Amino acid sequence: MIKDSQARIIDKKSWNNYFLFSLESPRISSQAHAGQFIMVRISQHPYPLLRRPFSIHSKHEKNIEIFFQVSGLGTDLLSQKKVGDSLDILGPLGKGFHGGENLNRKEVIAVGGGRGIAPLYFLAKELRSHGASVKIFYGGKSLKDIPLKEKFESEGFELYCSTDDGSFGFKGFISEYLKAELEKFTPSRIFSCGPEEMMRKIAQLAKKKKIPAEFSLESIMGCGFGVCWGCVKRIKKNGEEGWVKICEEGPVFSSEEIIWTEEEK
Amino acid sequence: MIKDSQARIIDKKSWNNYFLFSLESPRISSQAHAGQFIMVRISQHPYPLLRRPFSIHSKHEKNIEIFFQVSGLGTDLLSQKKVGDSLDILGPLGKGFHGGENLNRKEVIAVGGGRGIAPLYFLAKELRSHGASVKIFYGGKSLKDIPLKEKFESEGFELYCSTDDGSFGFKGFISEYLKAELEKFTPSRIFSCGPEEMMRKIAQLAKKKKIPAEFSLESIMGCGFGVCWGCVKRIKKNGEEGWVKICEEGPVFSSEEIIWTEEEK
Amino acid sequence: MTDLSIDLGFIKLKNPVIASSGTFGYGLEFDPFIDLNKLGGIVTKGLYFSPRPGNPPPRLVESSSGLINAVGLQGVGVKKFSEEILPQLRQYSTAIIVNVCGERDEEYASVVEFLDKEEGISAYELNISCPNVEKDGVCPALDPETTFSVVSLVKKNSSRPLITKLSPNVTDIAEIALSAQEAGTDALSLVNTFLALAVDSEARKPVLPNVFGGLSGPAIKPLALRMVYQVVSRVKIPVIGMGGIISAKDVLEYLITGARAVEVGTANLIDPEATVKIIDGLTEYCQKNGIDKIESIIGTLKKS
Amino acid sequence: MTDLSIDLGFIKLKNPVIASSGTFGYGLEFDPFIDLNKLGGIVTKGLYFSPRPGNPPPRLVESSSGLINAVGLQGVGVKKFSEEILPQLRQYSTAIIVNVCGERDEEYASVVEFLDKEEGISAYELNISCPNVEKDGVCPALDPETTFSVVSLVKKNSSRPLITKLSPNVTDIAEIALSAQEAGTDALSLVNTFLALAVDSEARKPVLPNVFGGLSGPAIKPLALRMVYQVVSRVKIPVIGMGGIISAKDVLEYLITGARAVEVGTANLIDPEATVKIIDGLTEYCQKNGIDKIESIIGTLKKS
Ligand SMILES: Cc1cc2nc3c(=O)[nH]c(=O)nc-3n(C[C@H](O)[C@H](O)[C@H](O)COP(=O)(O)OP(=O)(O)OC[C@H]3O[C@@H](n4cnc5c(N)ncnc54)[C@H](O)[C@@H]3O)c2cc1C
Ligand SMILES: Cc1cc2nc3c(=O)[nH]c(=O)nc-3n(C[C@H](O)[C@H](O)[C@H](O)COP(=O)(O)OP(=O)(O)OC[C@H]3O[C@@H](n4cnc5c(N)ncnc54)[C@H](O)[C@@H]3O)c2cc1C
Ligand SMILES: Cc1cc2nc3c(=O)[nH]c(=O)nc-3n(C[C@H](O)[C@H](O)[C@H](O)COP(=O)(O)O)c2cc1C
Ligand SMILES: Cc1cc2nc3c(=O)[nH]c(=O)nc-3n(C[C@H](O)[C@H](O)[C@H](O)COP(=O)(O)O)c2cc1C
Ligand code: FES
Ligand code: FES
Repeated sequence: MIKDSQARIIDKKSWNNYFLFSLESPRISSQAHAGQFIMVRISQHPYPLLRRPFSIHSKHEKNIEIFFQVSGLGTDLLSQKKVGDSLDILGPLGKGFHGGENLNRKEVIAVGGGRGIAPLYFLAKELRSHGASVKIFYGGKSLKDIPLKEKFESEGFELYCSTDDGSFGFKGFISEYLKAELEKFTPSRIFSCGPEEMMRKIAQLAKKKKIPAEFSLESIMGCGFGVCWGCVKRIKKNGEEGWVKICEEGPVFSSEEIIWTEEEK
Repeated sequence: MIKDSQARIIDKKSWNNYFLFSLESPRISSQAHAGQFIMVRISQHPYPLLRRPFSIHSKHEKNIEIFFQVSGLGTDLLSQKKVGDSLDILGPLGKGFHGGENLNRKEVIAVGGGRGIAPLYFLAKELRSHGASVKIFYGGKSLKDIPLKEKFESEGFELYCSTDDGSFGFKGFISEYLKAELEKFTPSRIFSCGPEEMMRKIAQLAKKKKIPAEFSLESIMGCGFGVCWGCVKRIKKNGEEGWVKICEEGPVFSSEEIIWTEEEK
Repeated sequence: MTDLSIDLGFIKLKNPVIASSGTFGYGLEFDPFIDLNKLGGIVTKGLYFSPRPGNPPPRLVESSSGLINAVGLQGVGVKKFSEEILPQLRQYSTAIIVNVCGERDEEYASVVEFLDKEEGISAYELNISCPNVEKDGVCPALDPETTFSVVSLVKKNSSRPLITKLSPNVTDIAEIALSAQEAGTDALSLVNTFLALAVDSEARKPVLPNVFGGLSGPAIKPLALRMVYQVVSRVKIPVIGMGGIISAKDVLEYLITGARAVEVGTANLIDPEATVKIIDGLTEYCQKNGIDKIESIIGTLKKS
Repeated sequence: MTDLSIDLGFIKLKNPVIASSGTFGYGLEFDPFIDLNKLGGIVTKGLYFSPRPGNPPPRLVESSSGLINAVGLQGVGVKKFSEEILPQLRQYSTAIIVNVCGERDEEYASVVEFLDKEEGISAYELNISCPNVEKDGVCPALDPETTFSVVSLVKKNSSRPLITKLSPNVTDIAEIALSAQEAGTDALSLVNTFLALAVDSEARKPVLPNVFGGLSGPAIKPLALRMVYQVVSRVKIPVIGMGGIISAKDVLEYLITGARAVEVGTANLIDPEATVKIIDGLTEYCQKNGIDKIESIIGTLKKS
């Protein structure tokens, strides 16, 4: 865990309300693993007050990338930062994805919904470096919500896209697409990040097919490094169920560990 | 009183921590008089919360200028705005300077200290257009605190500068310089804006010499348009003394109207 | 057509948005900026029987997302108000509510008695909760008994509906609310400002000569909203909520929590168009969400 | 050499900056970021006798310049604390203060009794003021009698100095302070969080399943500072001030007002280096202003 208060934005790309920032932060980059995240300070003033968490989208030597969607005030202000500005960030935080070893020749699947695609690029590259063959399932509401399509393709990942409105790829939820494809083959692992509802459905699928699966959870975070107890989710570990800090023990958990809550709305 | 939420910054100059913004605001410009001010919204978010008041430094057709010194958070944030950004402003506010008529061939003096020089450029031009001959007394701590020197000179105003440290012009307070010069001639009016301590001394001088004088006061302003009663100063009007809203009745008052408070520190 | 109107029982408002006392002058000052006829109501600046000088400056200091004021209820007194201000205000078609102050119970009563003879007032808002008049922030609304005493006296002397404005600086605001209800108030408004201190660390003295001031603005919204929640479940009379409202969304939060109307304060200083923008925002919200009558959302907060 | 040390009577601190309970974990989590030995003290997370599950999420919601939390004192209980955490904490040379919680007076007493056998604790901070444990925000510190009862019982069972942490959600905090003093507390710390409500206007429900939460952060500073002012003039024991501190300037305001030390809370979440930066800022301030001993500025607020 490092505090880098001078992580310079060295590149910025955007697609509608999705943004990709490349940050120069050699010390964080050198320690980062797929599934870990950083906490970004949005303002030097007490408004907005708290840092915001973002997955590490990729790393390249001295740099890390974050990929985010404008979802409220903090991300809106962040999106207005310019190349050359410096960000105050903490990272790498959390434990990240686990299943990255002994994957030689194995087929694995990474399923991302919306901004949840962010950590899966880093993961896919890490998995591949461990010998796995990675299929990416990438869903969004509409074509404009799957802006990283080309990025995955150009890296040679096998890509399965879906849009809710059918504007590109499979028409429907990505979980439905996955379900259909799972009739055809069985991966040795599934990794996923996205809306909770999507992940819950994927967890059900994985369970039925007895495929080990890992999920990257989201939560409102007060600190990101385990001191406020703000970010808990219901987790079962070593037979015991309780409120577990996802910033410290997660944000990635296996399907057996997560106690999915029922849709509330 | 107009609210212009789209006053575009069309030009920006700076000298150390002094800034000159030119704002496109045709409706405010067309109504503005010397000594009036505008209230500038610093942030669209509630931090900092209140607008900040700035004198109208000059007007040119569709534009008005403000000249300000970074003195705290609000002015700091304001100074970071760029050409092309829009400001949300209210104006023209207050009543401004009074003595602008029947000045043909008369000699008048405008005395500004530090950022207090701001309204005096507009005033000097207005006075000259009424036929007066205007001498500018301009004081600052050091040479770098009298950045508008050239601007006044290039407009052909007779300029008397002082610096506390003697780095330029008369060494000492501008009020002392004025005092010395008043031994040599007697203007028909004095106008002044600057630190309260400076203005109090000038008021004493003016009183002794029986020269009518006007002062532009500062105060913390909640609204700028007379509804919060936050900006009051002790004023005597029509024989009655009381707390008077300087945003509405001022910010300019004559020496007889102002009840100067004693230095508190 | 969306119906934004609100029935408070004793008075019907065009919409739930009222401009709050002390942040809206005598109302007329906003005429250059907005159409006052669009407002649900206007609460005029706090009015004592006699003119009041108010506190020495500085009277304001900004804090994080908040404003601390110690204006101290400077004002013109009932005579000048009735002669010079009320006649102008009467011309607008919006509810005119007069914020009534007093040093003792009797002064409150005499303000109301005096104004009762004047036309064009919809209701009185009894300001028993201003924290920056007495040096230590003491006011009747800190105690159920002093609240009962002044409310019942004023009610006796008034022919008009009475809204009692409560202080947030108490342990149990519902207790004070119940006391005001028992004393006969027709409605409650809450909250007035929070007792606050700002210190100038350079000069080592309080920033405000009055020492204490009242905190308002977005900083206090979560506290004020909590108090509205605590009061609405205990009283039978309508509650007008306020504290930190700057957007239509803020108003919705108050209405959903159970306030039947709201007052907008500090926001007026920052943006003289705030009230009208908020009203437009409410219309938009209702239209988007298929809500015909805004009254239908009042008190719809689900148990979590 | 500037002397930042503070004598609280029962304990001497390196400097007046203490990390506050619940925002500093068990302290150790900050080791990667700062040198814990630099701190005046550390207050550990609220500790009940038994492990506590805490409240369901979401537990946090941001407001304007503020944070509302309803963590609900999730924690490990005294046994695990003594066995696993305390031994590590002991290695640091800073005052370790344990924040003590209880559902009833007896639980507070048993926590203290248990910990009394352990070494390496400088004092207890009695948390009788957490607003998000009971659903309606009730806690002992809302009432002088319940305060007296728990403080005197704990004092009897403790061999260590006792700091009683007060709630801001009261009409007269000095009254509660006096009651705690009478019951034998060695010092007071104030304030805990302000009872707050956040409403989700889309879902029409409270954002926090616990309904209420506690507001902290810069938004509350003017209110907390006012309470410190009200308390210091009435009590004889030292007061530790807190609420919204994010800079050395904030600390100076508290010290000048009369607090003998301060606690830094929410700022730790935003910047894990906050405490150390503040301490450096204090040194710098003293050097610039020729202050040899920071104690000399305590309570130097001039009458305005
Ligand atoms: C471990 C982790 C990794 C994340 N990685 C990414 C990422 O790579 N890219 C990305 O676009 N987003 C990511 N998020 C979500 C991102 O943090 C939120 O979108 C962001 O904090 C919202 O801030 P805001 O100020 O824009 O929105 P706000 O105005 O604060 O809130 C807008 C909405 O976002 C929700 N929200 C606020 N904070 C969070 C939060 N911490 N987590 C989830 N929802 C939140 C609010 O409840 C609200 O519904 C991640 C979240 C976590 C916990
Ligand atoms: C009618 C009027 C016209 C003004 N014209 C100009 C101008 O043309 N150029 C210029 O540089 N400045 C001008 N000022 C002063 C300017 O408004 C303040 O410097 C500014 O508001 C400070 O804001 P801040 O956020 O930077 O400082 P803050 O952080 O708010 O405060 C910094 C310091 O400035 C003081 N201050 C804050 N607000 C005001 C205020 N409204 N008036 C005076 N002092 C204040 C504070 O007490 C503090 O000491 C004018 C003030 C008034 C009342
Ligand atoms: C400058 C100022 C003056 C005020 N004067 C009065 C007043 O005269 N009478 C009164 O009842 N409340 C007064 N208040 C309190 C407001 O009416 C309102 O209760 C409070 O500001 C909270 O609302 P807000 O957060 O929307 O401002 C005043 C508030 C401010 C900021
Ligand atoms: C997330 C969080 C958890 C807290 N937990 C505790 C606690 O366990 N015990 C306690 O006495 N106070 C607790 N508090 C209150 C703080 O110690 C402090 O009193 C309060 O936050 C005000 O200070 P601040 O504005 O600097 O945060 C907590 C505050 C926060 C924000
Ligand atoms: S975000 Fe603070 S403990 Fe996880
Ligand atoms: S600034 Fe509000 S009345 Fe003058």
